Amino acid sequence: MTSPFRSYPGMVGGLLLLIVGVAALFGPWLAPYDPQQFHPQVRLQGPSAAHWLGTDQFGRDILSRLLHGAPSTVFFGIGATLLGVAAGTIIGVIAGVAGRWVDSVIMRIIDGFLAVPDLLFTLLIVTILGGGMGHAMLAVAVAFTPGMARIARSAVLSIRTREYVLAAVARGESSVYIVGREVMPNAMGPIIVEATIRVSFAIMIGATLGFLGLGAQPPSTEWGLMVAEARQFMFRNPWMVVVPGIAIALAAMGFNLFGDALRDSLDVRRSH
Amino acid sequence: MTEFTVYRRGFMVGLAATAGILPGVSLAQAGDPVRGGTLRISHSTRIATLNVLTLSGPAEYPVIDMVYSGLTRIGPDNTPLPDLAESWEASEDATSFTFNLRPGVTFHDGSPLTAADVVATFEAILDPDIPSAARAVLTMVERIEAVDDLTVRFHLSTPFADLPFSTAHANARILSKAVVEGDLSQIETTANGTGPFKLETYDSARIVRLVRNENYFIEGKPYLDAVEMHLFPDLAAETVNFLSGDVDVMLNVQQADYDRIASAPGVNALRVPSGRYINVVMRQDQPPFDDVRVRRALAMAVDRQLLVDIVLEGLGRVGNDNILSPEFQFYIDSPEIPYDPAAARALLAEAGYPDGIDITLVASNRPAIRGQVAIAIRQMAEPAGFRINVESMPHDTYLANVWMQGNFYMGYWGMQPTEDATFRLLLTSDASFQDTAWFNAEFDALVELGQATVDPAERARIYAEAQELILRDVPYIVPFFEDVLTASRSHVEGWTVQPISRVFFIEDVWLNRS
Amino acid sequence: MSETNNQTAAGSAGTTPPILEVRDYSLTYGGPEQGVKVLDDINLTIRRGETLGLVGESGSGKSSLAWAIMRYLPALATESDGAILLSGENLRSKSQYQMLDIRGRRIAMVFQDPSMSLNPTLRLGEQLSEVLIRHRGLSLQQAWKEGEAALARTGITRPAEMMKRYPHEASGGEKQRVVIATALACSPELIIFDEPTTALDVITARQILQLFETLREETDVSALYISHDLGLVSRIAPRVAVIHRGVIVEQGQCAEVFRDPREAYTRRLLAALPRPDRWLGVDQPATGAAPLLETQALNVRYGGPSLLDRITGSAKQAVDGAIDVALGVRPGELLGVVGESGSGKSTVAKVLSGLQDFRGTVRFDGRGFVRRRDFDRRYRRAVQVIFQHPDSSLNPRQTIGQILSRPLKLYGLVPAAQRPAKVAELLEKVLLPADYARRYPHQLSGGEKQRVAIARAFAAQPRLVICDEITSSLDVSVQASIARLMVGLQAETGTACIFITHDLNLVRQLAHRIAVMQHGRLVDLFDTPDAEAPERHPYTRALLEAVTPPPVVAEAPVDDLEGTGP
Amino acid sequence: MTLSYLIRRLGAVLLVLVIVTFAVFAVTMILPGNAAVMILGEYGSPDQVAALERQLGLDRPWYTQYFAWVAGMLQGDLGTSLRLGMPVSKVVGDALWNSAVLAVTALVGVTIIAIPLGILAAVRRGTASDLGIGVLAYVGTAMPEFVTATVLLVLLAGPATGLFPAGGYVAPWESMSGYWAHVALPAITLGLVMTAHISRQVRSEMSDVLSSDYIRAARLKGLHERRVIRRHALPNSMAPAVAVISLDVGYLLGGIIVVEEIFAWPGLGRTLIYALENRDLPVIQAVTLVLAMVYALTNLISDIVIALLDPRVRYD
Repeated sequence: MTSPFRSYPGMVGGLLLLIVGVAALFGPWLAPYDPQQFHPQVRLQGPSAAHWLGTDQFGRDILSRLLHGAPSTVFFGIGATLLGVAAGTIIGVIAGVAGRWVDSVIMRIIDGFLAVPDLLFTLLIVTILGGGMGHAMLAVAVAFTPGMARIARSAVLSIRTREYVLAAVARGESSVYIVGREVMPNAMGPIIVEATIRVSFAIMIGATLGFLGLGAQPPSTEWGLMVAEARQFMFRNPWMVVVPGIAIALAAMGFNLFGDALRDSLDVRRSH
Repeated sequence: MTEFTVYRRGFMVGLAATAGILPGVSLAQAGDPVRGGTLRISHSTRIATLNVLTLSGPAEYPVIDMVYSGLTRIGPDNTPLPDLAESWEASEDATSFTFNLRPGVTFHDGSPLTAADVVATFEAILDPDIPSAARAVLTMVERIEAVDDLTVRFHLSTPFADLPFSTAHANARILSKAVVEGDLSQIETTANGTGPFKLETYDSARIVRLVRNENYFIEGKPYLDAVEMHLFPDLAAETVNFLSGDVDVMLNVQQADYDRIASAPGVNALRVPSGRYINVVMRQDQPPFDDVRVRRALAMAVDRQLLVDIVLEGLGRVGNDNILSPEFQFYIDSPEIPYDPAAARALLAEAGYPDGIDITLVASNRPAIRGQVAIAIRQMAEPAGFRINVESMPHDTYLANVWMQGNFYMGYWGMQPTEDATFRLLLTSDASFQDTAWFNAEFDALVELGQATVDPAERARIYAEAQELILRDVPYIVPFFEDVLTASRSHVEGWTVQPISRVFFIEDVWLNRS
Repeated sequence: MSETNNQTAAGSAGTTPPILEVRDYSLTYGGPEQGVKVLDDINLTIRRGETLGLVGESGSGKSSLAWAIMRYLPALATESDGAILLSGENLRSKSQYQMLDIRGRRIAMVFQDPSMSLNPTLRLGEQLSEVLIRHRGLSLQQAWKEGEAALARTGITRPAEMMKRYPHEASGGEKQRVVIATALACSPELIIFDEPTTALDVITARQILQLFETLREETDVSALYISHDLGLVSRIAPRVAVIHRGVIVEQGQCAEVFRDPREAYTRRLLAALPRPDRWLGVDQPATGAAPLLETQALNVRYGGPSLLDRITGSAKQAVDGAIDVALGVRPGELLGVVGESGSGKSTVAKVLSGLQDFRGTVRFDGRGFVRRRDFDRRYRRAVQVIFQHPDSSLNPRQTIGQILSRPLKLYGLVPAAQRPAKVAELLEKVLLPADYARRYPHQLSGGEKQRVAIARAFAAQPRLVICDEITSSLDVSVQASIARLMVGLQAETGTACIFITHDLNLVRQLAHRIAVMQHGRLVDLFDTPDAEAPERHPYTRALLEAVTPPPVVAEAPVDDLEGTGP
Repeated sequence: MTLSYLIRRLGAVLLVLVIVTFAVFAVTMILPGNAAVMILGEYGSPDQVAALERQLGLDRPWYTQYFAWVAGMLQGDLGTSLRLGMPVSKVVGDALWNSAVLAVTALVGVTIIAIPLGILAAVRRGTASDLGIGVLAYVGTAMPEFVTATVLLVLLAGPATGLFPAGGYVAPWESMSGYWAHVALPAITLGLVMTAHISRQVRSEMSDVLSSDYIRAARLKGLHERRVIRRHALPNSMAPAVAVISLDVGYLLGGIIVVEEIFAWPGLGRTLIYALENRDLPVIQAVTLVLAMVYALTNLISDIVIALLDPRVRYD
């Protein structure tokens, strides 16, 4: 494995992640204003010295809202992915390790869920749960689970036939040891890669749910919601749409690029 | 480029039956109406049903207003006008009303309109097994009687002076007897009315197309050959589409877009003051709103002018917690409630909350204005000690979980035709949507009395007293009244909307292509 | 063919130039400064009708030379001065466009693995005839007919039918015949063979070699034959060049080079060649002893038609991995198991190491096992397995120390405190430095990894070790040292061993007895000295005939220098 | 491809559908609120809601509703939309048809554009065009549809340019020019992400193919690069491309939900959102089923196409 930062995609992705990460971790302290503070005199303004990225319909500072929205947006993506990856990995590993009918049954059910498009699945779940950030996160996690289970399973299956695993079986190792020490550490590569890329999907789905009114709710500063609220004013102050829109795209792109670079660096065949 | 603002108030309302042609409401009528053409109207909410008995969608009303007629119809001056009924008389005590039907009216399928159809329709409305929205304003009707083929008499259990308003209820349009007695579910998707237009295409996902009713009972009308209702679920897309000239009329304009649309070339933007309002629901059977001082404190912590300025973009009027707007005949001017967070804080302390209150305000996300007002109130009320956590949610979740159940949420109501209907909708103890737990026997008695009183002066006194009670107890915070906004291309003549947004007079609209 | 023998400066005397001459040629990958020099000052010559063998191990630069001749080099390759002359024309001065007319017409190439070098989605006929269309301007019909004829010449019995097949519908030998027919189609001046038999089974490889010899005689084509196998090259090429780390260390007539290798590297290569006449193994154990391990009527069946397949009549056949295999290993004995791929030899290994369900009985040390799950930890400790691929038999996330301590801990052999010392001891036994315990597998060479795998097996103090093709993915010189190491450990510990391989020459040096498997059956079992006895099974005889008897050479010093490579 | 394989695949599709129906029914049963509340909205008084519940049959116990639904399903009757009062088959059928028009347009456009782009990038690996396509691909995959759609609306449909209508639907058989004008923006929005994704995948597949031994062998036969690419490389990268496209159909089915909402396209996506908002159970069930079925069938078809493209692939 070479460092993923060696390649241009990795470098650009890493840089984007750094920016997004700083915003997510320190955004609220970097923000020049209270993100909810009204400034009725300067509504719907473009960038100015006082408000670097302009103001929204209530005269709230867009930069401050963007910075405050970074944690919820980014951690939404990461949280949803982590939950989905954890659940999916457990299911996939069980299927991959157990084999036989357990595998068949689990995979048939997984196939069933995979037949429902992600966004549709998320919508169904979020409607049951009733909207809101936490519920949306859970819904995205649930929607990710079958796909991750499939990936985890195939990672496990590809590792399971490696000779060092066969060696462990031949040695008479316990299943727990084989899964925990021989299979999982080596199967984690593709799972981590997939998870990194999926963070970008999660961010986009989260933003989309916000846009559809099912995700984050006002007065949250989540970026998708910012775009949704701004659409009404997009002709009066395009910055309101453009700024959070670009922020979402950059965050998603960062995870995407970095995930690809990570994959390339793990996969010797494609790293040349 | 032209902007019209229509202000009307205080017109005489009574039992006077004005026969004849409806007054033209167009303001910039240039020359004589010309026949022909198709009017394309865009709207952003779905026409989900044509069920005239239950529908309530903003875009559904114009459709049934074109397809169906009622006995009476609310006119632009907020008075009942003749529609299928040429004239009507009330008994002295206002317990019996006789409506004289227009002769020679036929349904779209060619069958003649008779008193039997009217009776069947109102009996269906009153049938508790048939969902119908108009029942709430007709509860006092005991019996409907077909005196002869063209005469219908309503017998009331209690005196009710506003019955011609009730018969003008948008959901009380006349169906044919055959339809009522047949499979009623067919009115969901088909329509056989007596209105100026006939239903041609109904595709709820896309377009509803209506064509001229050649046999409309007013000679020469309608002017248009056809009307198309185009659905645009995305507001931004709808605005763009209207501005690029692909439709003739934009049914509802958002406040945010109004200035831009009004200043666009070739566009007439229309702004009609209305009694449409946001109300902050505060349940009074539990703390903290069980104490009127808390409600008053919150009322003082709301900067109403700022709300009008930034949420309504100035397109509305400040409200002072009276749910009646100045359009109502018996409205009383209520004193202005100034924004005074310091006084509010003091009042809150006096009510036993010196450290302020933490509370969650729920707002449905539809329309967006609910959330916007909630967020603004959160900011305004903060210095007064109200630490409000705004919880916005999808409308369906709100309907299922909060509406009529929560203790602090944003309501949003359209204008009702009468004081009585307004009070009975929300405020009387047996109101249809009693969501405040404000039970006031004195108020109930006043409303009962007002309903039975015919003399306008007496009614004015009674309703004034009722309004005083509302202002005293602050069952709701009503921060503003929203103007109704619409827009048309400048070649559209006669397009207008009413404060209550239920009747449209599209038969008067014509296209000036010259 | 009338040229005079002009040993050194070909073409200088106005005679016909040699077909191929490479002169002072060097090649670097990467920049000229920090790049890796893959070819250094190469000089070689091939005359008309001549075959030159080019021998080297992996990474020696032998394939790079082939690419250089074909003018098919990656962008980051930097060439120094020097010339590559084809019939006197310098190919280095040709543009890539001009090379298009040379490739396939004047120089053709045959690759190692026909299943990789044939396009899986095109019919074999198209892949053959397109060369004729391209270079000889034939019409499609003409090319197709010509292609059939070319296939017939390569010994394909039904060429017309073969033309219509896709690569996956042909056997490995048939595919390689198609590739050879394609290479010969335009009567090129030179054919480069890049390990054309390595991916094939022994007997098929033998047939391909015979075909090569026949065709060479028929067409009088010149050939550069690249291989890692000195023995094989010695059989088909009169002259040989030995390449090591980009340098041709020795070049000359085969007989001379073999008889008197001048360079240490050549000597080492020669010494590494397995030759059946030189015994490496331990002494024959007592023949009368009861078998340590025995299989009775061992059967393994893979797959099979499902119920639905049977209903719909799908022809899905079960594959027999092993049929009624009865084997025995005596204590201290080394039993060789040979066979081609798919013969069932690895299936037997899997059964004995408890990785495969089976029917039948396995007896070990007086205990009987009839199901895979019967194999308990006691059995598993006593029977250890070493796999073919050193790259995948060590967990890449564990250090060598962790890997080696695991059996010690699992079987409770050594208390935790003494394990590091024991690991060091094990490493020493397999001739690796003790500080390798801290390394990860990817920091080791292939041979070193295989040593670790061997150490891991012996850490369990087993009574039987199953070696499943443990040398076949290693370079020749490394193979020999691994084999010697195994034998040394066996001598030291008295462990019995089942040594599975396809290399008959190697196994005859090591095994006391040899079992031959074909199509899942054990077809022959004999004491090694009886290998060439007339009563051998025909298949055994075919296998023996197929392997090249290595040339007789002087004894070379045995110095284990593998692992010091780049 | 054997009969047994086809039967098994169809069986799997059927099983998937059964699982989906169960899941959907369970899901819709847990949804808070019911259609009666949603239909009447804030003007629905309790007695009206009760009347409507009776009329819609929502007052029956859940198992009765369930068995009624299953029984209807088995007879091919999807029921009546609670909100729209029309047969579900009509509501969903119309929407499916409309969505198909959009999806097929987008898919065909994407296929025509993305595959050549990917191939170009792979063939010109490391050049400016490769970099350009790569950057485009990354930007494209990172833009949520609603952002793309908004930008397109502002740029191309706004009064400033007015090149396209801002929304609405015209079927190709009604007016071809109208159809093109209306389908352009939603199809571009949907297509952008897919073009990005597919071209990236095709590039990577094509790069693998181009670095394979048989391509090297073909080049060393002296074949012209054009023939190497067209005859040797392309067929081998097409099968993976088809697989990628069929996977992206899953994305497409999700993407239309947002795009249809923004561009007023009366398809399945909008029908679904509307049904969800109104707790219109029969419609939710039908739309989910249809989407799942389309997806499952797409995968089956893609497998068949792959088998046709690649002689090695045999299903049994």
